[in-house]
Amino acid sequence: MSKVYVVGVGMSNVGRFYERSLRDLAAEALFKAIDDSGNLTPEYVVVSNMLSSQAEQENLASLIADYCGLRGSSGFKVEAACGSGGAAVLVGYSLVASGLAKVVAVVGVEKLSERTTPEVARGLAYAADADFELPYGISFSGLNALVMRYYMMKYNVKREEMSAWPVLMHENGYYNPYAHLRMRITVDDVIKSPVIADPIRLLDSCPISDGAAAVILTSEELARKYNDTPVLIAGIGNALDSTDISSRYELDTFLASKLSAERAFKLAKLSPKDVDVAELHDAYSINGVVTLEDVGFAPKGMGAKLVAEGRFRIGDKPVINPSGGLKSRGHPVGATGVYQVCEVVMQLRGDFPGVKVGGEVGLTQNIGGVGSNITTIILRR
Amino acid sequence: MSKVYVVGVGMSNVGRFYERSLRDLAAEALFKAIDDSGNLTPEYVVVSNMLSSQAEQENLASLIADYCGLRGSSGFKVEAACGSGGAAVLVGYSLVASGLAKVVAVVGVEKLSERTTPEVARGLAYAADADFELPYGISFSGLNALVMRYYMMKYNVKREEMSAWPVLMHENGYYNPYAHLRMRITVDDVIKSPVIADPIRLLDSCPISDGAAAVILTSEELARKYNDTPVLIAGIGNALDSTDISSRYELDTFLASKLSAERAFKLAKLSPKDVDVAELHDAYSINGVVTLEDVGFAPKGMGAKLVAEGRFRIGDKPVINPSGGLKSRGHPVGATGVYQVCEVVMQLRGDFPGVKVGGEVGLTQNIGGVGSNITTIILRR
Amino acid sequence: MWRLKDILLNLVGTKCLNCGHVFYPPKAACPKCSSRNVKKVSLGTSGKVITYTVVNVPIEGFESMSPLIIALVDTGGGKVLTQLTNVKPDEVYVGMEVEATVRRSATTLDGYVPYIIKFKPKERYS
Amino acid sequence: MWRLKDILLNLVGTKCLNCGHVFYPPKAACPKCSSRNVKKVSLGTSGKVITYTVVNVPIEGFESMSPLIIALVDTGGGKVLTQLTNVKPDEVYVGMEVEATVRRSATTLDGYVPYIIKFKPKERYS
Ligand SMILES: [Zn+2]
Ligand SMILES: [Zn+2]
Repeated sequence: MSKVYVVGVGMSNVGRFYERSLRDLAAEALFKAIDDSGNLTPEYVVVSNMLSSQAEQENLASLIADYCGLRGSSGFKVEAACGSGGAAVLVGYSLVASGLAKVVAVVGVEKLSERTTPEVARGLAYAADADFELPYGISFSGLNALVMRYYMMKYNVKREEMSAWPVLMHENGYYNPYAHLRMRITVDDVIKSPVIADPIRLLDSCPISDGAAAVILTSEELARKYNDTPVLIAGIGNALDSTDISSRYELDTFLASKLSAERAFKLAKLSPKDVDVAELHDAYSINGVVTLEDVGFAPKGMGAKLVAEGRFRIGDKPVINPSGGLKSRGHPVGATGVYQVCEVVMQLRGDFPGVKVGGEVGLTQNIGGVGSNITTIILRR
Repeated sequence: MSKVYVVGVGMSNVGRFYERSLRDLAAEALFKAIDDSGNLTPEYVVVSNMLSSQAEQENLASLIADYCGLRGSSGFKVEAACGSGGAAVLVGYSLVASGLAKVVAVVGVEKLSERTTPEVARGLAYAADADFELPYGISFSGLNALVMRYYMMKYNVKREEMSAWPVLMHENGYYNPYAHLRMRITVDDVIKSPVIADPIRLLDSCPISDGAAAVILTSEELARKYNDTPVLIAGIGNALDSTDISSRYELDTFLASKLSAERAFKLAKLSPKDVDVAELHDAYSINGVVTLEDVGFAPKGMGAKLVAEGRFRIGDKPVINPSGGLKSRGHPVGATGVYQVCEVVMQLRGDFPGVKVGGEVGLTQNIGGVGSNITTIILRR
Repeated sequence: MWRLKDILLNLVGTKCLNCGHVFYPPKAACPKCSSRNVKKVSLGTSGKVITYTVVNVPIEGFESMSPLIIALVDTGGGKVLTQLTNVKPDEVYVGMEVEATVRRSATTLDGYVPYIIKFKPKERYS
Repeated sequence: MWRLKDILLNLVGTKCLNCGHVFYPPKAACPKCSSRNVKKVSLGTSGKVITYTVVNVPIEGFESMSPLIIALVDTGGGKVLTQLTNVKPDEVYVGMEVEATVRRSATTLDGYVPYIIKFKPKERYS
């Protein structure tokens, strides 16, 4: 298979930007990524987004490409709920690896701040089963809460241990200038924060954010020619599980996390112990903990306990979520997977402007639904 | 570039199926395609759809794959408004050509019959510019009507000449057992039908339909092994134009139709004169006529006149829309581009159950928006 | 929604005739063995709570029903995502025995009021 | 929608400072030459109808304003998709001179009433 490199990254700040439009955020990220690549011109613009339908806008590839002076290029949107960004990078990878394109831009963007919280909560539930789950009024937080209670009971994990995750995230995100929530918190803050969907508390939950991120992907030939710091996509894999939670085999593990990671590691000829830095998808503390185990960084049932014991912070291998993760960097839904790739690429290049890890091998994992669509990407300097 | 073959096709009937669900229609098409392929198991399920958000369902790849017994496979949704199907086939092509997958299913599906006509009309307008066009209340018919009036004035095309398109479509679709509207019509019927958006009349317009279609794509090695009648994807190309109509350079031509066709022909090392059969995207008579010209089957301004003179029907080269096109087969929005590929593959194999063309080379063109996202595919026996 | 009435009101799942696996919601093929040789089966009307949550921050349309108690109930036949009713949030526990009852859901965004199966605590002496 | 108020009410387009091309709606780079060296420009307040339609089948939310007359107007500066007002459907023609006026649009699905520029026939003697 032809090699594919990331040669440009660009991000907008993550936050709530009432005065900015979706196309405006996308342009900021795309222009930064093009500039970072040494001014390569994308032949394809692959857009990832989940909920622009709430603003009555589809057809985003055309909208964004033309807004950015790329009329006549090719493109389309890729959607996999909150996992849209990772899936779009996989599509970009395949466009370059197949030879269909030499230069591909993947642009993740989400803009929800014009909608109310119940509207956005209902929109996020479109990742669940509209026929068999939505009629029960279950929110996305609620679905993850079912997993969290089950996991904590099965492995006898204490509330204090679960709380170590968000504390570490905010410690990291405090130094990330792009992050949505830049403040330090304590275990006590987490335990005393309001209950959203028992046992999930406010400080177990990521904020829903606006934001855009973009990467420029290219072939080996152009990567070497135009760029001093190309980062190889060494492995990539995606896996699906049921949309509904009722028919899952296990509640304390994400089958799609395991399968997508195995596929990515196999392609990269690497294993979890080779990873120096990873960005995992912690929409809720429980997602971070479960996927830490499913990717292979912690034994089953030990994820939260190991974080509480001080593992996975700067100096350890791997370092998890030096960006602050979804919890602190924020969760611009359809853009999150692209943010993760930008962040890990910058870590491997050494120019991430927050907590710096360095290293040779990085990993990102982006989740759609309650583990129903997951993409894992392995990056190598 | 590795060769990619279509080795299985499957379609549901096109129509309004109040009693059937999106997943049910998708399963019918996917199972038929898998059976037709000689029972290959898809590693990827790429879904194309535009408006499932109106039924509050996203994350369709997970939903459909798991409903069809493919838990643990990979996938995501591809969206390019009404051009989603063609774009999804392009993505499926790149997954196989890159070596990421050996067997890919592309499943197009749309289910809108539970929504009212104004709701669906508003949804279709999400393909236009939500900030600068939607506030004016322009419908998708209205946008195409602006093009139709401009074209007819510029090239002095008579209402009678424009009406030859839908008459031919219904003549062809009458024999297509999958078609939504199976009745013959006359030029007089068209001219006397109600005005939807002047000058577009009811019988210039396609019906909005429910339906699902699927194709199985695979590599050369597997295609030869499992299938007696593989059809090669000889060329494929996509192009974007502005989402808005205001900033277009020309109103009487679709830049993206031209560019995507040029890209597909270049890859296939073929030209328009080589094409035996084509399925074009006639959401309105004017789209059929304009793209007939832009693809290279008719000189500019002559499309409608040539149809009125009797060109492009059975016996001619190329034959256009033996399925009946969007006008008669129907327009299951996000599935339409996949239907076109199924139909042309069956024409080249000789087993299409309606008007039979035969021949060596076929073409499909699928349009999103008012020519803002277009995919052209060239198929070869 | 009316399309789903029978399925939602009778708790119909699917049984794989190839490997015997039973699952809900119903699917056209078995997730375990991919067989299309499946049939609809009734999941039964009582079961035990496997896990649950109390949703304090409702999604659009469910504001007036908040807080919602949502549980995953194992009916023996299969697991079902459902709402619990006739019970207070702090009375629910994992392992609680519950039985099915028909209740109305929130009005859908297009104005339809679906009736669905919820579960209530099992009445032991009645 | 309020975010767009100034742009919609002042008919602001973009001019490319590299190649001179003017276009509407505004974009961050030039469609012709891809230059990001662009600036906002006012498109002017009068123009001519290039093409038009009368929409009899309205989209959701515009039922009460139906039939709508939609036109593409060339202001000299750029082309603008707009509604025509103060005119009957059968009085409109290609080449008609029109001028800008502020009117309300239909209530958006979230209850906001945007004011937008529409065009009316140019008054010659006033
Ligand atoms: Zn089975
Ligand atoms: Zn320019």
